[in-house]
Amino acid sequence: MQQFLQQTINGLSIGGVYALIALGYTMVYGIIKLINFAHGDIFMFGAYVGMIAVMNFNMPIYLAFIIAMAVTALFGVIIERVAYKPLRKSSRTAALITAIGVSFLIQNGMLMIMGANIYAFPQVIPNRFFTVFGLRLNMLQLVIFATSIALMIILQFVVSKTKLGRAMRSVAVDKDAAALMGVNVDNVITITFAIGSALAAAAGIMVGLYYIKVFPFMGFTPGLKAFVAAVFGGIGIIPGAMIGGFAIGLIETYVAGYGSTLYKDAVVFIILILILLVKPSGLLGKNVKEKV
Amino acid sequence: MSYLTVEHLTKNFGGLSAVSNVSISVNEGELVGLIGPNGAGKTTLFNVLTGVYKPTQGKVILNKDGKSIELSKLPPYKITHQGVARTFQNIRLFKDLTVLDNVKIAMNQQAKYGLFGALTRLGKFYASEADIEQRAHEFLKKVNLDDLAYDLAKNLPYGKQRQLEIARAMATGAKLLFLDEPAAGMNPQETHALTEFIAKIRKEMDLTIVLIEHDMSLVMNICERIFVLDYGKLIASGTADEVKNNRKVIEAYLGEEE
Amino acid sequence: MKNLFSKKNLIWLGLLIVFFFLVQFLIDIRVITPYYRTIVYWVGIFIILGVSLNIIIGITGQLSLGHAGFMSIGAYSAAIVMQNMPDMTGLLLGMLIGGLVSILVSFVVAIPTLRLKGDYLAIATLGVGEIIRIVILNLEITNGASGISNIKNLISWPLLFVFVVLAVVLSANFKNSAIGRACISIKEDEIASEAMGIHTTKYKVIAFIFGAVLASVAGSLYATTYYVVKPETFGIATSINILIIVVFGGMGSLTGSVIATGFIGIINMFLQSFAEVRLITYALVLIVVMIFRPQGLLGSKEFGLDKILGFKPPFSKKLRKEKST
Amino acid sequence: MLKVENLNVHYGVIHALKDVSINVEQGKIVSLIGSNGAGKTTLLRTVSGLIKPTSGAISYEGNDIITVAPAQLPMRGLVHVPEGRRIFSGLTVMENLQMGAYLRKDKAGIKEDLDKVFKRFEILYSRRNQDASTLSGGEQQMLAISRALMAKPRLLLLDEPSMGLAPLLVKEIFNIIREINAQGTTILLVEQNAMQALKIADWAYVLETGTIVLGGSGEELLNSPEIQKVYLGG
Amino acid sequence: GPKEAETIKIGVNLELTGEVSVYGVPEKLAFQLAVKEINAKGGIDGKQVELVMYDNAYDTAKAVENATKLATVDNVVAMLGSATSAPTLAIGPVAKQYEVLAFTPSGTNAKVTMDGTAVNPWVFRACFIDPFQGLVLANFASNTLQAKKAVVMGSSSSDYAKDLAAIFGEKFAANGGEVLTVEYYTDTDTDFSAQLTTIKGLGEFDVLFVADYAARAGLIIGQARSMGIDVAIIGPDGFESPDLNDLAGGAANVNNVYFSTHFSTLSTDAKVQNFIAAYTAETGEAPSALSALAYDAAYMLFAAIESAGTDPVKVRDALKATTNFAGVTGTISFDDLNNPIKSAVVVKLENGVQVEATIVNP
Ligand SMILES: Nc1ncnc2c1ncn2[C@@H]1O[C@H](COP(=O)(O)OP(=O)(O)OP(=O)(O)O)[C@@H](O)[C@H]1O
Ligand SMILES: Nc1ncnc2c1ncn2[C@@H]1O[C@H](COP(=O)(O)OP(=O)(O)OP(=O)(O)O)[C@@H](O)[C@H]1O
Ligand SMILES: [Mg+2]
Ligand SMILES: [Mg+2]
Repeated sequence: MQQFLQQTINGLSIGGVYALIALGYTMVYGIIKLINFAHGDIFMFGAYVGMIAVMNFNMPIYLAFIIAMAVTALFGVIIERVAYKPLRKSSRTAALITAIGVSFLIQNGMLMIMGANIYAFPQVIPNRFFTVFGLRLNMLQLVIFATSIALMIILQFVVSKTKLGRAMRSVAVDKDAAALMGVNVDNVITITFAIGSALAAAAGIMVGLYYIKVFPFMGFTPGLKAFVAAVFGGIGIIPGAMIGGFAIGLIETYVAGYGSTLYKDAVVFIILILILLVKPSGLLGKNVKEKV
Repeated sequence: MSYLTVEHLTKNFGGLSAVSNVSISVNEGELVGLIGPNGAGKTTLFNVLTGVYKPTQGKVILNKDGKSIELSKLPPYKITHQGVARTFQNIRLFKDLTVLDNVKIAMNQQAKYGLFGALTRLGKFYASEADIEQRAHEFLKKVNLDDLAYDLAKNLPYGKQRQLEIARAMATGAKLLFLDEPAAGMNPQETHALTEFIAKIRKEMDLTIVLIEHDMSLVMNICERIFVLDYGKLIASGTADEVKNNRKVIEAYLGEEE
Repeated sequence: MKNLFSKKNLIWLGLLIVFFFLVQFLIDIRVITPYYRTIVYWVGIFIILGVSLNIIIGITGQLSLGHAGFMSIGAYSAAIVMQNMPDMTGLLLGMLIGGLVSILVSFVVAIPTLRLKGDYLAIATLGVGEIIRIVILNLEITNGASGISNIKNLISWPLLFVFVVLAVVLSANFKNSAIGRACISIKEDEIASEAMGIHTTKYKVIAFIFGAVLASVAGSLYATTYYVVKPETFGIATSINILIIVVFGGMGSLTGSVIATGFIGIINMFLQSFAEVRLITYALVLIVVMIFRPQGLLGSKEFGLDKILGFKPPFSKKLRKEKST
Repeated sequence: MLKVENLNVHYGVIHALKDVSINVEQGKIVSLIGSNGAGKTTLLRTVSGLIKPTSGAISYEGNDIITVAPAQLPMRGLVHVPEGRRIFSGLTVMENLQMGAYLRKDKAGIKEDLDKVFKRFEILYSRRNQDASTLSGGEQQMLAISRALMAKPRLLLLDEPSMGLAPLLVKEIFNIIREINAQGTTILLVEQNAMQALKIADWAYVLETGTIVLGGSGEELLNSPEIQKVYLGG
Repeated sequence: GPKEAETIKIGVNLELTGEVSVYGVPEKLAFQLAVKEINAKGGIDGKQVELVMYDNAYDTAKAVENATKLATVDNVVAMLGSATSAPTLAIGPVAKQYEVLAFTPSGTNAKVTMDGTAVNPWVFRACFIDPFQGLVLANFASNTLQAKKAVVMGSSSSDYAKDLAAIFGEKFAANGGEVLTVEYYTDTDTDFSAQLTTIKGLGEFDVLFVADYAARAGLIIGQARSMGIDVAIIGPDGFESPDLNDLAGGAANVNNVYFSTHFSTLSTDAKVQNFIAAYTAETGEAPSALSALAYDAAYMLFAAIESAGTDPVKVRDALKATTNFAGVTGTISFDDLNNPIKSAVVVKLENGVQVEATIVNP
């Protein structure tokens, strides 16, 4: 039992990471229906910016967060303007391929600039532990967990309750009609990308702090898992991203802890497929049949 | 036994009863109108009849060649195989394909070869393809669309697209057609042409037609019987004159004549 | 029969024979050096992969991100059989077994997953590809992470040519038939397609299995070309590379996939000497092409198929005459 | 109020509008009729900036608006109800209406207009928290018009508002248009229902294959035999 | 015959992009350093050495293409690479077909130098093979650490880990020990808490063998220590990396850690110290085991060319005949299977610093 609880904590903390990345994924997807394949790499970019801020400029960590989020937001906006915007009216697969191209570009650009080596994120927050009922809790685990929930709530509020959120959702449905309501479509998309990228940067730094390892390809696997998480929960749905993230974190951990790690990822995908068969648009997705 | 029988049909969406306890029957060869205020459940009824939605309650029965077939148990494609086809309120042509291909796809049932024949082109492949091609052209001639055979469906003028959608539905070999607002967005002249088109194809091909329409000039002109839905319920049925003078229909739908 | 040996088909056959011997001659006189030959092999194998994925994505409209999984089935089947039978019989037997296993696996997978739409399907197929890879990674017979090495190299221009031509012709035949039309109508509008009496699930499954089998064949050729098969080769990255070919060439355009594969093969060849900037340039080319030609090189059109190759134009290209107003 | 001069619009090689000039005077209802594909929608979309013309001038309240972004126009009181409703699916009816008031800051005024809308279309009130995409065709049309009204338009461009509506509602819609106009909103109305459109129009134009072929008061056109034959089914 | 070349061309076929470039890039740097040094000394027989370098991105198809190009278009004297086993396995047959030797600094899979059941006469390596380290570490655990119970962790996506784990288990058992469990994870994992929690639940054990590279071993060390697992952690040459301490969350976590390797930075050998200094000066970072192996491979090849000239066949023969080559990773000769015969060093880390080096023979 003790061990099960400990595994649950482990699962929730890794799930928190997926959830954090998935939030940005889902947000961008929700607005422009683009599977931003480069999201994981934007996350990696954020981790590097944060690391450089701390390591080379000796910034305190909170400042590194702010700087990384700002720089990465800008980076995301530039990507959107240069690579995605020209493809707004094209097929979604074309946009997907562009996103894959952007992903390659960021990975290999970073590889060229920073080299292939693995950097260790400076451990500026002492990794403190405390034991509650015999369970070891890690300070950073808690921070990641809490941050992902807090961000989820804030985002959900913004998207569902504010004027900006309504504008975002309108743009998602029909850009021209939104423009006719006075919505500056480009700005809304820009803001969406900025928020999504800033979230990715936050996740990047947190992962850097917790898992230490920073390298040009660090975004790929978590990015993919986050994407799976977003789909799991119902892509485009903010609480779904979080639930998906935690679900995948837990499944992975339980399988690794009690079954065979060898089949860990396979089990995740099998459960994903099974869930999609019952709920074809994800856990929280609405099963609306297209009205004809 | 009538050709199509709808028995106590109900379709709920969550708490909303879009169609409730509707019973209708249509005789072979009839041209029937289905009218009612917006949101009355007309399209929903069509969707249930063609298998897009499963009914919450009730059933739909088609009597064909002495057999009765429970349509409400079949998936859409099998309903089409029973000789039932439809058009959509918002046109759903295969936009990026030619007029000819739209029709050929509807005729797909008639291909006389399987996967092996398709891949190897042995056996009946060439003969069957030539046959389909020829029949598609013949069919297009019959519906006066042959000169547009090689145009992409999306490039057709709106009125022609509506016609093509009807033609495509017929090309499946359907004997029973459901037309959802075929005249929407047309001006009186175009509507008039469409009315004639429907009358003509119906006669030439022995079709049974049920149509939804808000254009009363069309409905009152050609429909032999009219059903009126309101809030999902059948509130009236009868000939054009009967319906026109029905108080409930006037209140709910037609409004007072000026 | 008469139609099969129509003038157009014969011209086509003639052209293929001429092309075959031309290349063979160039290989013999070493204008096509052993190095260029490796490029030709890559292009040939990926043409099969691109065309087969195009059947699923471009023709039928079902976004699949797990194609490399089926490739791996063929690759491993061939590799395993050829460990004991390192000859042409072994290769063909392996290919056959791979094809059968692919049919089985793709059938089991297709029935449930193809009910999903769009991105949900994409992620499910991605999962399928990963599951196949992980299973291979952990099986005894596949030798786990190390994979199988020292596979007999039997690739040759004639062998490659036969399979590429077979794959492309079969795919073209598939597309240009009632089955192909059914598939295309599903891509265009699934609801309308179903209303036209098309059993959409059946055709989606057929297309998926067809694509999977061809991918498996390509996998077998891969195994006998590159000596080594290992699980990583058949991961998401490879599935994405195949997808790139399809989109690059134009969704639904088989000839587009053929041309795109050649194009990408050549780009890669030129970039070979520029290790660090290779992938950056590749990525940039990808982005730029997508921005300026989002529909891919050929869009959904075929490259002069009816003219040169003698296919009847099932999807006519007669352009609408500009109506003078 | 709105003046379009020698407007030309192309879609690739298709010349959709040819030297079109129209004039909409303040406070009037101007109807634009014409068959399918004549270019009516194109004209409205060009006026509201969704399409860039190849040549010509559009001035609104005396200012050239060709270079103004579409999103700026509602602020200036020019609001377009697009063809095909284009309501925001996934947003509730209420949220759709709020989108109409996107650029407005006067909370009280918005509230007041919302009440007005709900009074006019009670069905919308009863469906206010429903996903707008599940509304019936007619309900969606009501929503689309109401949404535009939430922007407090001075000039309202209406593209086939009666399309797909039940006869009772068609009458209702035309009454509403009159009412809106009476309250001071100028209206440019595109309609297939030529009879009604001409009846309520102060002035009307006939567009055929991209060219204005006729212009006159509503009554004049209503009585023109040519128009009667083609557009009024007479 | 072909015109006498101006320079001596050596082909390089490495993982320079993609995730596996962490292994390829240090070797590239070491090759470049070696070439720079030799050229500064006037080259080989008065001829400058030139590297023709292609990236295989850890893709076997690319590796084959590159090897074919190096052998037939660039006409190199010999080929260096690849850093990992899989591409090297694909390069082997090409090397054999075109008769140009392929020399991998670090491809540890036993099959790399094989052609089926026989040796592939055209493939050599500079590192020890997986079984060797497995034996060394098992002996070290039993004899030096006096361990009775061991737990093994390794990546399921690499044969390196699997082979090491298997051999270690066999030998450790033969020495009278018991392997409680073998926990696998995948290469892309960063969170090992699930496995470590399970391991912790197994009860007491004496040694944790992590059969992996520093990229993950570092994280495992850190996470294990933070979970209160403080037994000795041992590992293979993959541990050797300047990043190990950082990845472990700080040098303070790297206590009671041992790994087997080819050379120790503690070595007082001038050659080793010079290499460390030169490499650090050139690249700005400390050399890893991989760069040391690559450096040795390059110099062994130079020596072979120096004695045999530029005919690929003669170069191969000369390399094969290498005896007691004094490299930074030890004194090297080749056995029948073209594997180096050399001894291993087991290094002890305290607070992340090498404090002790023991030479161990299998
Ligand atoms: N998929 C659905 N989910 C929820 N409600 C639905 C759905 N489809 C239809 N409805 C509701 O059912 C009612 C009937 O809709 P339907 O489309 O059948 O009306 P209709 O009679 O065709 O109207 P119109 O003439 O305007 O097209 C409407 O109130 C609509 O909001
Ligand atoms: N996006 C587009 N691309 C190409 N051609 C277009 C496009 N939109 C409209 N057209 C063409 O421009 C012409 C005018 O179309 P428009 O939609 O303005 O007509 P309309 O008068 O509004 O017709 P309707 O009564 O059917 O709404 C038509 O020939 C149409 O096919
Ligand atoms: Mg309807
Ligand atoms: Mg229009």
